[in-house]
Amino acid sequence: MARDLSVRIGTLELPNPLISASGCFGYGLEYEDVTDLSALGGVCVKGLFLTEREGHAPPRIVETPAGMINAIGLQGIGVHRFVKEKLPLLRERGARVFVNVCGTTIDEYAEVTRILTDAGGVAAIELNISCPNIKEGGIQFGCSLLGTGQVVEAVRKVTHLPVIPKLTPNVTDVASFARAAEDAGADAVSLVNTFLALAIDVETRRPTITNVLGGLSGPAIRPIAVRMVWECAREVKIPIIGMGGITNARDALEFILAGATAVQIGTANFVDPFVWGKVLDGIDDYMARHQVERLSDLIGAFDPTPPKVVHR
Amino acid sequence: MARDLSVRIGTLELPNPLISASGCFGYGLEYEDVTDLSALGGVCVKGLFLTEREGHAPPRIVETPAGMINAIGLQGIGVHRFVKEKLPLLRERGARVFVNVCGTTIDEYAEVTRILTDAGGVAAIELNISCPNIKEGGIQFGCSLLGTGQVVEAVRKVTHLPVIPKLTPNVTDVASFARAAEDAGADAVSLVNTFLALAIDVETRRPTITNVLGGLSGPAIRPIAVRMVWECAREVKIPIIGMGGITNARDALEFILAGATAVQIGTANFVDPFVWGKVLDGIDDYMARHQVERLSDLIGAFDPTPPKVVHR
Amino acid sequence: MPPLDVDATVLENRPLSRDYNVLTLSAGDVGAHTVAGQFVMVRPATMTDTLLRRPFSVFEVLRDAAGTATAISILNKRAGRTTQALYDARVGDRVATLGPLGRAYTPPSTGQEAWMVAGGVGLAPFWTLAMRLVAAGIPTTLIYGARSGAELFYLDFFERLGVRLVLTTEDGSRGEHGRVTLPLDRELAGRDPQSIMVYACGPEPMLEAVAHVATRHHQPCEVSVERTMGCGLGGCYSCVVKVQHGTGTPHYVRSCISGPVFDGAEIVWD
Amino acid sequence: MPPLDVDATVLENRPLSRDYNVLTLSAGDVGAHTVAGQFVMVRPATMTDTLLRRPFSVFEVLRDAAGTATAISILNKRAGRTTQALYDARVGDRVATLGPLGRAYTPPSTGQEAWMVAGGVGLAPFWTLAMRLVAAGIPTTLIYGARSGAELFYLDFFERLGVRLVLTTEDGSRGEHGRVTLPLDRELAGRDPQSIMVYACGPEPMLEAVAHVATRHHQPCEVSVERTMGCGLGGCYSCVVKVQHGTGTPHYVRSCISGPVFDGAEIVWD
Ligand SMILES: Cc1cc2nc3c(=O)[nH]c(=O)nc-3n(C[C@H](O)[C@H](O)[C@H](O)COP(=O)(O)OP(=O)(O)OC[C@H]3O[C@@H](n4cnc5c(N)ncnc54)[C@H](O)[C@@H]3O)c2cc1C
Ligand SMILES: Cc1cc2nc3c(=O)[nH]c(=O)nc-3n(C[C@H](O)[C@H](O)[C@H](O)COP(=O)(O)OP(=O)(O)OC[C@H]3O[C@@H](n4cnc5c(N)ncnc54)[C@H](O)[C@@H]3O)c2cc1C
Ligand SMILES: Cc1cc2nc3c(=O)[nH]c(=O)nc-3n(C[C@H](O)[C@H](O)[C@H](O)COP(=O)(O)O)c2cc1C
Ligand SMILES: Cc1cc2nc3c(=O)[nH]c(=O)nc-3n(C[C@H](O)[C@H](O)[C@H](O)COP(=O)(O)O)c2cc1C
Ligand code: FES
Ligand code: FES
Repeated sequence: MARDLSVRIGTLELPNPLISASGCFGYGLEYEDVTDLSALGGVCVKGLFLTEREGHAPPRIVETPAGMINAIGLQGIGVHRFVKEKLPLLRERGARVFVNVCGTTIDEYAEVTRILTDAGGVAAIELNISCPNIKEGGIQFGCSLLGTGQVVEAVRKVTHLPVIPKLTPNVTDVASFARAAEDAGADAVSLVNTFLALAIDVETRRPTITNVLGGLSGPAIRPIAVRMVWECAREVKIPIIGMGGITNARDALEFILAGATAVQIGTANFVDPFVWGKVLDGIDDYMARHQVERLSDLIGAFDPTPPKVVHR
Repeated sequence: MARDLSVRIGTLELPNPLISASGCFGYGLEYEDVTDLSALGGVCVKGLFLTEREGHAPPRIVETPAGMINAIGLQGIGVHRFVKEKLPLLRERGARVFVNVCGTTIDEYAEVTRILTDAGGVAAIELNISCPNIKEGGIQFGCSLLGTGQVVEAVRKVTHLPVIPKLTPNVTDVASFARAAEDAGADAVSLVNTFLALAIDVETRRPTITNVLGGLSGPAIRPIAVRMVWECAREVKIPIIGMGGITNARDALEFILAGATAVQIGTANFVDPFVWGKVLDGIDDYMARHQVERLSDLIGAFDPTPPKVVHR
Repeated sequence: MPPLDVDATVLENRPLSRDYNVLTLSAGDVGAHTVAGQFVMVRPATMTDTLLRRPFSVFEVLRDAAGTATAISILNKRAGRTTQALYDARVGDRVATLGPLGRAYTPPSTGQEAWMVAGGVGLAPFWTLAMRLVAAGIPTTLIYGARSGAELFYLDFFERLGVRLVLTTEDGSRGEHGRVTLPLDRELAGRDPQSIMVYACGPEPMLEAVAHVATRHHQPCEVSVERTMGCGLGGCYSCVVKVQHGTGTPHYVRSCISGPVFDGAEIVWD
Repeated sequence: MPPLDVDATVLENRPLSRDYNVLTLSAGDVGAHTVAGQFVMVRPATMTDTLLRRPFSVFEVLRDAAGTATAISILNKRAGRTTQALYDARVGDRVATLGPLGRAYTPPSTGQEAWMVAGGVGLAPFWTLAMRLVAAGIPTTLIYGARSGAELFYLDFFERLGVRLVLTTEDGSRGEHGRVTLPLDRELAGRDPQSIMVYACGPEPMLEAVAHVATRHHQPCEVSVERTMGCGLGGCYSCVVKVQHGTGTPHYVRSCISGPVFDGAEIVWD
């Protein structure tokens, strides 16, 4: 590709804007058979606490129209095992590793971040303050402007790595959370995490998943997510990592035009693990057709004046 | 049908729980060729201000995965013409008429309600404090607990009809709005209105609809809407009218089990104007299979204990 | 006649070109009550990711020997997801077909000729209209433009029916080089006012131009607009077009029930 | 072998009963590398409202005269939307087919017999397993239960292969009346410990019962579990099953990569 697809998030340069969404790509290594991990802009791994977690009892997912609800409950190997077992392999594969950091307290966020920073080889810290599925999973911080600022500040103190709080869409005014994050020293924000949702099995009158509530992801939520990215882009100067229902190049470009510097792909990766190359090719093709040399010229290029419509 | 599908909303008794969603069924009369209006639980007509409104320039809708975004902009004939031209015909047809009342001020809500109350023949007042598409369309009240209470109180004073504020889902804690409405004297709440959303035409980098932002409806939002209805049902005692992406009996029952006394069908009516009979038959069939004599026994019958799963 | 919703079967899929095909649907009951200019809202059952139906003019009404309508066809042009699915449809596939819907073309007044002006897929309503006009003994002309000669379809049919053909193509590969408004404007010159009823269907810029030409020559003109439609029944207010009666205030009216056929002079073109 | 994603075409759809069919997919490359017990994740292209793929055991691997795999089939049972679409699929339809995935059955140790225990659609992995076992000269038994005799499929095939058949039906219409665990329990009695490798596939209550019976008779047992799978590749953690090694702490492991085949004694049944 002659065109320049690279983007910058703080001091971090990514060869392209495509990052795997946390919780949708395991620890990355699960996919090395089907994807060259170094070819992705970044690999964001499953949410990590200080210690191992078992997660919720199955069933953990249920499909809904153009989407799915999940309540995995952040099953994970904890930061120590991650640093020992996964990080060296990910580095070897040339992946730019984003770690989705979870915590039940502000101290835990800071401690997990410190361990990852000390370990070396991590590209960025994504702060999961928005997981809707577990009570002690950080959503208490993500739903409060004060809490959001406090987590970011605490983490900011212990790392030089880019700090990227991940915002929840389950709030009235997401842009104010982006602003709180920026004010507290975040290098970027990512959004959206999933929408709190419920699917009832009417035959049994019971929940479809054990945790009752879960998070809605997939194409269904894309129009809401794009709106939120646009709102945040108008509110803050720091880069935005956009996600929610991206399945192809068109969808990715929608987020980029709305103001996202990079995008994450989650659910679509389940449907098609080869989605990465297809989206990248599609973006390149779009740039060729529109004679865009640098992808960064497309960031925020959405023009909100009314469409010129030719009613056929 | 031997089974009893009737439900009560305040003093109002409906023969069945199916109501057309506002803005999705014109003034009802558009559908009299295909549906017996008196066979519906209720007909909720398009949002009405005191005066006529032209609405937004087209294009006004765009389809999205399992949903659609609309920004009609509340085009409507105003309450006076409605009372003169539509209401008598609706009464003649035996429809139980819900009027979706809009306002740019609290006084306008009260005045429109007063006119409708004086006219007679209206079954209930639904207060549209949640239209995301126009700045002066009431969303300023729907996004504030205080505003919600004030509109309900003002309208409560001028009518004996059931007052049903329609809540927006674009808030952090919808149940607190249900509580504010209940405290202010509402007879019921209805939810959800549409989710604020954006779809960009990446080829032109312009919005797909003239108003830029619009409201997302359809099956895509159902899992979020069901969650919100369940949250409200646990918070308030007044009846809840649930909606958001209902397309069949299963979907309607999901809302009812979550705690809705009645349900509205919007977008699905566009896809299939004969949906009403199908949903009604499906509910009746469900009741037969589950030996439920009275539909009201199903309201809130959701049991949130984990599912008993037989992994096949 | 209230519209019917028929779970129709694809009886035939006749490809006409890379973009066009004619799809025959077992919706005879819909066809039996269709008047030229009306449309159906369809939704193929075998589609991955669309929700709403899409509007299509009723193209042919197929009849058995006794004259009973047995099926309809639609002239389909690939433009997006539904039209792609309809292009790819196979015999036996199901297509939910709701109709007939909307306002039909008004017949010409006594003594008037009928001129049908079609741009591209805008040919669609003119099969049924031509049948009706010819049956009524009205002298009928079809002014029909397309990108190229290869996209001028059903010429034999109209010729056999005795319709006078005037063709244009954008690339000059057949008929006159250019747009339909060129021959329309030229041939209307010098005709008696009110002597020709002009019917137009095609892209809106063409409709606007045709309405303009017709008005300039003092001929009545009906155009069939194509707005994005959510429901086709007046329920959603998505399909509005701005209309002005005489010197009144312009208003948005729903093109699915007040149209799709409108008096060309009444439309306020954006 | 990394999994392949093949845009496969339906080559044949053989209905077996009101609920069962066998669908042949042009995914020979997937078949070429499939080991008995592995699965594919499929998604029919012509479906209205599902997003995620669904897991299916590879049933047959079809080969040409030279032995090259040309296609695979899946044994499909209607349970919901995807399986309904696969039941209704027509020749020429496309089905995205990702595989082979997951852990295969372990071959028996030297001197062991192989007993395959199938419940209903749990027959699916045993076509390929039987081929493999018979080719290796291992005495093989299929204990196969279904609701009724009409739902016992492919008996000829297994017979021709020289597999000993033990049949049960819930309604007693063929074979023994009752569940597969009845003959299994009876026939295992008195056999030397570790002399029979038991393979099971079917509903989880059956798997649990089979594992229990096998353990009681000191026979090794592998079961293939069927959890809801979002991805099939270890990405989503939806498909977990609780596993306990020896006396260690039970942990949730992903059945799509650590399974679907597990040592029956290690699963902690909920
Ligand atoms: C009364 C009437 C009669 C008609 N008769 C006919 C007929 O006889 N034959 C015929 O072929 N057509 C006819 N049409 C037009 C036909 O309805 C449209 O071509 C059809 O609705 C397109 O649907 P689709 O699913 O194929 O396209 P869609 O996938 O909906 O896309 C349509 C167009 O809009 C664009 N688009 C859609 N969504 C987006 C988005 N989110 N962002 C950017 N762009 C978007 C697409 O790129 C495409 O160009 C008629 C229309 C009307 C109103
Ligand atoms: C490794 C593995 C191998 C398999 N091999 C085979 C095989 O060879 N052959 C075979 O036929 N099957 C096999 N299965 C099972 C098969 O994957 C499932 O039957 C299939 O996924 C069902 O998909 P569906 O779209 O048809 O059903 P869905 O529509 O997803 O529904 C499945 C069931 O869940 C219920 N359900 C789904 N969503 C909801 C909801 N929101 N509320 C309430 N209930 C709901 C449905 O009612 C239905 O009973 C296998 C499974 C695994 C894990
Ligand atoms: C199965 C699953 C697990 C997820 N786990 C996490 C997680 O551990 N941490 C996190 O921040 N987000 C998690 N998410 C949210 C995704 O990262 C992403 O924000 C969301 O799914 C929206 O993107 P999508 O529509 O492309 O999937 C998870 C999503 C899914 C579907
Ligand atoms: C085209 C359209 C117009 C609408 N107009 C109104 C309206 O005038 N007043 C209102 O309260 N809600 C309006 N709504 C919202 C619906 O009444 C309903 O709350 C929402 O669409 C969710 O239900 P559904 O998914 O069944 O459509 C409109 C929705 C659509 C799609
Ligand atoms: S298409 Fe819905 S009102 Fe015209
Ligand atoms: S199915 Fe996704 S991890 Fe197993």
